[in-house]
Amino acid sequence: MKSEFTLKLERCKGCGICVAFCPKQVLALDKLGKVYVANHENCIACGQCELRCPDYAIFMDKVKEAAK
Amino acid sequence: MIERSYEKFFRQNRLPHLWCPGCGNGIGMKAIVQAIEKKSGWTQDNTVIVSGIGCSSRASGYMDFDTLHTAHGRAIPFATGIKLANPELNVVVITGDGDCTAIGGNHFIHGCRRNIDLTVVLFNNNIYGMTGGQASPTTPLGKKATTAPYGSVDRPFDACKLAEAAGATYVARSTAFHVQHLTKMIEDGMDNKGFSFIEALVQCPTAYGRRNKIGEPAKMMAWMRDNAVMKNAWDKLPDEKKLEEKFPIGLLYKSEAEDYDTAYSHVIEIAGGAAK
Amino acid sequence: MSKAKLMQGNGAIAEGALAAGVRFYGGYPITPSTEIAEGMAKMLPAVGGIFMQAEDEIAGMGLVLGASLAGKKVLTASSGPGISLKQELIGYAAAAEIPVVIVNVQRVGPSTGQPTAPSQGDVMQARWGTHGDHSVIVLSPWSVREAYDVAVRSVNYAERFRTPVILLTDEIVGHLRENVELPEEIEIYPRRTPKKTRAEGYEPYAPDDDLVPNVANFGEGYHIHVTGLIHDETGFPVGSPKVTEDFINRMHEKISRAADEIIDVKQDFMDDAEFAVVSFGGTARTAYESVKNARAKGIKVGLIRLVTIFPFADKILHDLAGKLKGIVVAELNYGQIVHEVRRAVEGQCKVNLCAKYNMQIFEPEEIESAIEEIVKEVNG
Amino acid sequence: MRKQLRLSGSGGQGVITAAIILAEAAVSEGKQAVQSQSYGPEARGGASKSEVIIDDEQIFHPHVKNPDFVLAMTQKAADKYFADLNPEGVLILDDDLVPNSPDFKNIIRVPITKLAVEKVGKSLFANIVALGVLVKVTKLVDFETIKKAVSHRVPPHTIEQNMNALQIGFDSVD
Repeated sequence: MKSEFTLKLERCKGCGICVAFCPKQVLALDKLGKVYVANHENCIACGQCELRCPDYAIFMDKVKEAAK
Repeated sequence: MIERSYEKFFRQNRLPHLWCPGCGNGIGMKAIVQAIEKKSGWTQDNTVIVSGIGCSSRASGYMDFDTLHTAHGRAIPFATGIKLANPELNVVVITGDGDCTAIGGNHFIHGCRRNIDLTVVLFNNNIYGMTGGQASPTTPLGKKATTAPYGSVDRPFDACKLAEAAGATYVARSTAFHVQHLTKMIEDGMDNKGFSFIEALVQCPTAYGRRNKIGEPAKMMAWMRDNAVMKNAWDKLPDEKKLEEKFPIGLLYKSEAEDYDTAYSHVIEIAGGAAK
Repeated sequence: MSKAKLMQGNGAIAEGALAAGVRFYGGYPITPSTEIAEGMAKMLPAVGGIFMQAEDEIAGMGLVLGASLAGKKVLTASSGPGISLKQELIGYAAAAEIPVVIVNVQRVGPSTGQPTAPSQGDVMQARWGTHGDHSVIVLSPWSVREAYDVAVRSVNYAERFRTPVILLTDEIVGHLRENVELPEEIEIYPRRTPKKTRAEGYEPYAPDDDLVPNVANFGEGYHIHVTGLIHDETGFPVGSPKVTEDFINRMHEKISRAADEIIDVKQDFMDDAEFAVVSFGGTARTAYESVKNARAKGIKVGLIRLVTIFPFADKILHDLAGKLKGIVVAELNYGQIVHEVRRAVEGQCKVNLCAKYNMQIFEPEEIESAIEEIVKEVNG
Repeated sequence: MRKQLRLSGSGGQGVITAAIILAEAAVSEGKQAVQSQSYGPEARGGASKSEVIIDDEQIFHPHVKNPDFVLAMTQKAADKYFADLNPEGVLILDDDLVPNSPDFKNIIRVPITKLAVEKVGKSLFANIVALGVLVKVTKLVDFETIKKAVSHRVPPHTIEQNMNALQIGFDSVD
């Protein structure tokens, strides 16, 4: 994994912005409309999701491969 | 996870904020605190956030500074009073399109004229969001609002051109899609000693997008991505290509002029009050 | 050589405000108040203060409220049309408890009315001009010297009670020049300061023992939030019935509790009076002559002069009315204070209105006739 | 000793300034004085009137009822304001600007504006010439006092001309 996600779900309003702007379809909304990491292995750690989250609910930290 | 450093600028006990799912105001607010974070000398103790009334203006309540949620349209006069009374303070105004260009339009142009050292960030969502979608002075022609059910026939303002013409010394525009760019525009505005105006286009999916069938928040942001043209490219664009919904973003105007505090300090000197 | 000098009422207000510590003025020029702005424009920078001519009356209020929050003592002045525009932010000052003094040099209204002619037609506007159940203190001087004193008191009350104070004068006093000797020393009420640190759980809108909050100035590290929305002690808006009711109660009680101290009613020739004239501001000067003239004719009449108009002197008038046969209320309007007087008197004696609203001030004979009239009506 | 004066004319003739200076002079001599004014709906142009009451005792009602002295610098002002003059009072008229004397016993005609133009150089000084006349006629303040009061009010570089204007006015009546 290149990334580690932290989700503050109490802040997530399920707007779908992070899902839409993820270039690798890593994220999705669950049945309750909250974000979850659906395809973590595809993540390229670009950070577009965190960048545009209007609710400060999703945080992406890059992970060095060596640290695994 | 490492806690994001800008989180300290939020009143944590007041989050999550009240803005609708997908509202661009949250992005704009984060851009402001990230810009403040980059400014050396700007602290939570010497920075005041002033807002008017409307969705945008709720931002002040979430930000951990001295904050002032004023009356509709009046943020700039209040901010001016604060700045003049204590020039040591950094004063940021958060306003909306109705707040700034309709009911507060006169204060806006006179703030520009006087070149008061304020950083004014306009969250422009083209609509009165808080009250359910009435037309604002930046609602585009033909777009629908509850008070323009057949489409708006009122010609919209270009708030940046207005600011420039009125005497602002720093004028920039960005969007909720271009987050880093927006942050940079705000940051540069904070560097300008004078009236700095930054228009941030933000999406209002609830009261504007839905009524005008633009669709999801992300689609509104994609529209920003597809229609915003960086100023340099815009200037090279032939007129026939400046079509439809295209608009320039970036630093649109900058000039040098004495700010009001400095100008008035000369008055105090002449009047003999400098030592007092 | 006398120490007295000729001074205009508007000038005395500017001087008094300056002496009381005002260091910021924001406003828009309007007849007949403009001399106050002009005086401040000249005097403030000379003491390191700031004068700004606003783009409109609303901005004038916004400027002074911002400056007040940043720690300055502030003043703005206007007249009828301008005061109407300022009402929005007078309400804000009441709700957010921001010290501010607003001078209204009354002229004939409604609307543009008669710009240079005297009137006292804004009395009820001063009390209830802005929307909602707001608090306010209203003071009205009758002379140039008293205009100075009332300006000092207005600034002190604004600071002490953290409330808008309306200095309600009129064109008569505002433009009158007369000899005054200004006091060498005055009492000044300082800006209230927080009694707790942030770490100790400081809440900007937590009331002190006198029900007035010690709101910190901006820039002192308290990170306070100020809003015109109904808020709790933290300063943040709350949509609760109880918080709303408590807030409105406290806003009124902080003033009503100190009412005896704030209320200033002057009495002349009242010791053996059977009748009285109630008046205020410039009209009271004429009423004084009328009362003297009526006394010379053998009528036992006195003058009750309201320096404090609001909070209204309910108790004083109620008690006096118990000993009186009749009251004439002389006011330069269609009849405003008369209703307050009747309310306070509660039918204990007859209350007649002596009104005038034709651009002219009263002549002593007019109020004298009203006195003679009420004597006839009561005594037959 | 209450004395009531009314100075009247049209906007720009300086009657209000003259009244203020007269009141200032009285105050500096330890007397009580009130000065009030009225003009048309706007602050400039139109009719202009200023009143001064001087007394040893405190003055309450600030308006002049039956003036002891009226200065009229226009025909219109003269016609309007002589009516309530104290019958023993004095009506002072600008000789050229008020061609028709109202029907009143004590009238003093002085070519005030003409004196200002011809002897001081500008009609601007007419109000100070008038002040000189008033001081002489009313005997309310000392001539030295009025000189001081005028020099406090006017721009420093015009003091000489103003002193001249005062003297000309003062000397123009017996």
